[in-house]
Amino acid sequence: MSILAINDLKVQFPTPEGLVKAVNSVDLELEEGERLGMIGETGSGKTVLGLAVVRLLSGAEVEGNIEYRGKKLLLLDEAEMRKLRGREISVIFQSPNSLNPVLKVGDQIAESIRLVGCSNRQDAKKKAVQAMEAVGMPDAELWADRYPHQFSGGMKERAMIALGLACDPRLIIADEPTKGLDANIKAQVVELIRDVTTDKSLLFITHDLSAAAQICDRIAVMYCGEIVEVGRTEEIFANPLHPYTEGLFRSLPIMGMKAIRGASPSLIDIPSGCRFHPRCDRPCENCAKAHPPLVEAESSPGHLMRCFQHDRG
Amino acid sequence: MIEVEGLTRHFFSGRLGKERVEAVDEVSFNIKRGETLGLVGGSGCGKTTLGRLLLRLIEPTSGRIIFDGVDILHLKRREMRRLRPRMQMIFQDPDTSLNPRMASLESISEPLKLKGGLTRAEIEDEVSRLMEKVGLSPEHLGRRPHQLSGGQNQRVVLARVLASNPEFIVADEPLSALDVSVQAQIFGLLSEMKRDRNITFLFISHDLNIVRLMSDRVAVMDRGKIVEVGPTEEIFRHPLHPRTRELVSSASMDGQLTLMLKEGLISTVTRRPRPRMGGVCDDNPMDSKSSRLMINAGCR
Amino acid sequence: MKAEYLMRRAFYSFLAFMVSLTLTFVLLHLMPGDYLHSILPYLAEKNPDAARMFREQFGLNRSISEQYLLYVVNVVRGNWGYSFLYGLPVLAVIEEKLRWTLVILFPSTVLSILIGMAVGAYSGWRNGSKTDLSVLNFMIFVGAVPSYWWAMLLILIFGFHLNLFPLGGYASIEALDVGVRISDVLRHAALPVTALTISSVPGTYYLMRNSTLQTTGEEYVLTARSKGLREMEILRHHALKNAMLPMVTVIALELAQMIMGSVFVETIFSWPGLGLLTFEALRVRDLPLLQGIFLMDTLMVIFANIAADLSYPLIDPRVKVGENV
Amino acid sequence: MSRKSAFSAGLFILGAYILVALLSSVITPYSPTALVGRPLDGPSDTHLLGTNDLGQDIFSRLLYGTRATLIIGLLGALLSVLVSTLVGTVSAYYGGGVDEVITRSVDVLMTLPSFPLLLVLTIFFAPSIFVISGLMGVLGGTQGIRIIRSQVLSLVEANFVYGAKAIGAGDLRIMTRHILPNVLPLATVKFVFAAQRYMLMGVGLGFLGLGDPSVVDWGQMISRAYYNGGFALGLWWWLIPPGIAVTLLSVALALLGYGLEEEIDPRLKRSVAI
Repeated sequence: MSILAINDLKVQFPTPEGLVKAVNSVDLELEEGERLGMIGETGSGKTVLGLAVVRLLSGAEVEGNIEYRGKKLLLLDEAEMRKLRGREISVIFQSPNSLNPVLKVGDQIAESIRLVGCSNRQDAKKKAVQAMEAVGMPDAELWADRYPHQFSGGMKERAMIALGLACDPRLIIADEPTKGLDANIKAQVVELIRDVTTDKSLLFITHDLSAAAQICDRIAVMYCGEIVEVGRTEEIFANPLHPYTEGLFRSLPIMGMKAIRGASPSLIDIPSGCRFHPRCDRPCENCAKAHPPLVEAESSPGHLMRCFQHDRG
Repeated sequence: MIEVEGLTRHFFSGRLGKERVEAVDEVSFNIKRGETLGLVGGSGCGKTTLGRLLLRLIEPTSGRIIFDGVDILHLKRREMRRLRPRMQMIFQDPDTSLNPRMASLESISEPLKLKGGLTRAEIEDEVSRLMEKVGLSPEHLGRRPHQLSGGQNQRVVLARVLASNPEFIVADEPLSALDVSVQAQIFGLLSEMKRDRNITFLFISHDLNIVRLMSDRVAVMDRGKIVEVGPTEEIFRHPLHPRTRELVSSASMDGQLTLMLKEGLISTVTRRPRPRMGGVCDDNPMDSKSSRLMINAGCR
Repeated sequence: MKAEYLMRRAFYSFLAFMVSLTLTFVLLHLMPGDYLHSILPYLAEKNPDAARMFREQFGLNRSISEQYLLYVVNVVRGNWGYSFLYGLPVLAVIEEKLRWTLVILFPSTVLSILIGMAVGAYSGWRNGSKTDLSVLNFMIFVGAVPSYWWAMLLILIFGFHLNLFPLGGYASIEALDVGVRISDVLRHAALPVTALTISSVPGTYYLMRNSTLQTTGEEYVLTARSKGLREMEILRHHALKNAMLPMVTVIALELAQMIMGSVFVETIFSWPGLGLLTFEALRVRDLPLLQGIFLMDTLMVIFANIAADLSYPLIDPRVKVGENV
Repeated sequence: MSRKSAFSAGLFILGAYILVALLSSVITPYSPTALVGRPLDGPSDTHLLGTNDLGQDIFSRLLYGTRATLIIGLLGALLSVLVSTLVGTVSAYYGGGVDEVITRSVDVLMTLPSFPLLLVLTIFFAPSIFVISGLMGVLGGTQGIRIIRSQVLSLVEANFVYGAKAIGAGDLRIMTRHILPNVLPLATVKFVFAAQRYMLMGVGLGFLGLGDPSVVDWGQMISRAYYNGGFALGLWWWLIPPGIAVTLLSVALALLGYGLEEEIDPRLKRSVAI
């Protein structure tokens, strides 16, 4: 059974410069216990998509359907939604400023725990310390009484993860948790996320392909507000079908950094037809006219992409 | 081209400066003309400070910097200013590298105006030539930094830097604030500059995989000191200092994994028996060695 | 750290006090037509003893540097000179008036901080909403009206037309017979306190609104929302404490502003505090008194600053005592 | 009222005041100091706002009063912004000993209560509108140094300033082309708020009897009306018009200032755009 089903989701932001179409008709399903990597660059709409699920976007127009275990999230009232946040669906943000600088880290985690119904202050604090121990923080008791500015970057991210896991949620949305960390710290954080989410569902939002590969069962690639390709991790890596995904791989340092030409289009003024066609190195005449649907590739079942070229053969 | 001896800069941790203390301690190295030296290290190791010191954008506490035979620390203000265009800098965050109140045209033409002796038309010609070179179109001329994307701003920075016709460039994490695909584009421009103009680079980065592509030699920095220098491949194959080993192993982990996945050598790294809490588990999840073993096992 | 900081703070406060001392000394001695000498005859007429003491204390026949030293010693010892208007020691006059000033200054400071912060926090949290914008516009208007005009309007409406409150002074005429009663004083203080509060609430409000507004964009607020906290809980537990940080230093500055407001408000309400005293001293150009008041104001601001600095680390764990100086 | 229209309204009112100040000698029917009627006359065709206790035309005095108030406000604000911007910029840009001395002095001077100091100094120098605006400018400018300095300090550390240094730009060019344009918006906001504050203070000084005796100003008018019976006798045309005039000008400057502040601080602006 799928834990999360997104149907025809549209998110738009009205701004003085025009309507920013951040997410355009996204369909996505996440199985119970599955870990999905959402790959995209700045302005691809991946973070907006993640926050739309927990309804934490302000100033946005959200349309479509988001179903969490049969509950239509967009139809819930605010109080019901609030009950889901933290205890059923939690979010792990990129850390530097995501912890409140004037509150002790342990208290911030305990606050979450108390919301679930643990009314005793001491018990909540004890559980918070346990949560910090669970993410591999040595001397958790000591660190629980310290403030975020005393933590290093990696420690803060661990604390954020502890916070996200404190109420034992079923679904975790992690928004770029590895951004800006040094390589060796990043490796530790990636491993930690992989280990603590073994029995959970995870939506892992990132721009980092290798981090996603280490954690996720499936990967979805977003470009310009829509999903252009989704499939099993090894499929996406070994056999990328969409030219954007291919280009992304080629841009990696390890693959020699060969660039995709052109720049990501603005989300106000989205290109017609296939959104990638102005930058594609093998466009056909149809690409500029029609918008390709997200279809299953004939060669590999369960591997979906949005490109006419592969659609045909 | 560049020789550095015992370069030191201490920061007296001021009332507010506690977190930003990024000292440089007795650093010595040299870069030959046309060579690119990669400078790697974790955050806060002092690499940014070192970059700024080299161009004398901040004054060192002690040490010597010889640029093209000239001891630049003994130059007078005026002489230094005359020398400056020959050494340029590219910063990490393109959005703050340009004056927010100047349009691209102004930013790029400023070094040309300072050089003097050019007519307005000549300056405009040169600017449009530079714009084209870095892949910007004329429509970007009148835009200010906030009207451009990070990648476009970094291109404007490159055009502005090229306008000075430099021989030596300190590139301080020029790619790390950019998206993967934009990184590749800017990287292309940088290697073009290196190839076509024989520009000497100090390429500062925390990403060893990029440094490997860009540099002839690599210097590893840790807590204000350079702990290892050597030819790039040498450093990657036989890292000697523990800090270097740490950096190299986490970088190649990343790269190897991607490569193996791409070549279909391993099916997946994530699908492994999932021990529930309290269950018996052979490998300790907190041990970083386990994942490496696992990948190797998957290889066969 | 703490000791070192306190030393430094004390040193700066001392320096500030010395600067104002020196200023008053210089002004006294540079006053055209030798101010000190010119007032002596008046003083002699009113109070010959005082005149003699005055001459001795200020050492008017000695060299200027000796006079300066003497002046400093005198001030530190509490001899702030003689008021020309009252014929009494300046410090004694000020001491009495200071009490009355505090009677209205203290409640209005507390009130304006409480009101300004509460309304500002709400307004900033709901920024962009109808309530916020109308409160903002209202406060901009209230703040733009000068304090003396508020004072007059209050008298005009509540004193003159509605006859709810006395027109001025600190006690009714019956006080001559029955003594000063607290309830009577409170009735007299009501309008001045209101006037002072009204004119200083908007400043606090505006700063608190901006400060709160900026926290709404912070990532930790998003984190708090993702935990499932209620909006008001987020405001109370997460945003408020952060929003208060910049307010602490502001409050000290506010007191300096209030001193200015009190000059007008006390004058208009004939409230017998330092403000009215300032006005009287100004009218007859009683320089020693004026300078005494100035010294007293300096002391008040210095203490407010020390209080602010000491309380800052209490709410911001990132700052140890003294690091924000 | 939307913020934008509030801003325009402020600008319009300020413009009207400036016009009145410039043209007051043309549009006023009487000399503001001449005794042109019976004392304490009510409003009539000949005296739009009646006469005061000396028989001077209140309407004429009101219009003339605009001059003194605007001069004090604008001149004082201009001076103070000049002082704080110049000193703050130089101090932050060069740093080192000069900066240390300046910041320490400002630290000390900030603890002096500026209004009582202004009163004492005004008496000392004998009140005149130019002396008063000069004093306000210097005192207020000292207080503003810290704000400008911290802004410049962050600019000096900005990459683009390092970049400008690297292409060989001199200190003067960096300060005028790269730093000042980025400080200017803040300085403009400070100017408008300072103008409002000083204008109110100027009128206040007049009310306290410290106004320039050689000019007509609203503070003196209010004080005269308040103490010489306008208040007790309920002669509204004597007391109210100068009060309204001050308040309206102050509101206009406030609207202008808050509007500008939102313009330069995107965080404040965003809140209003929705």
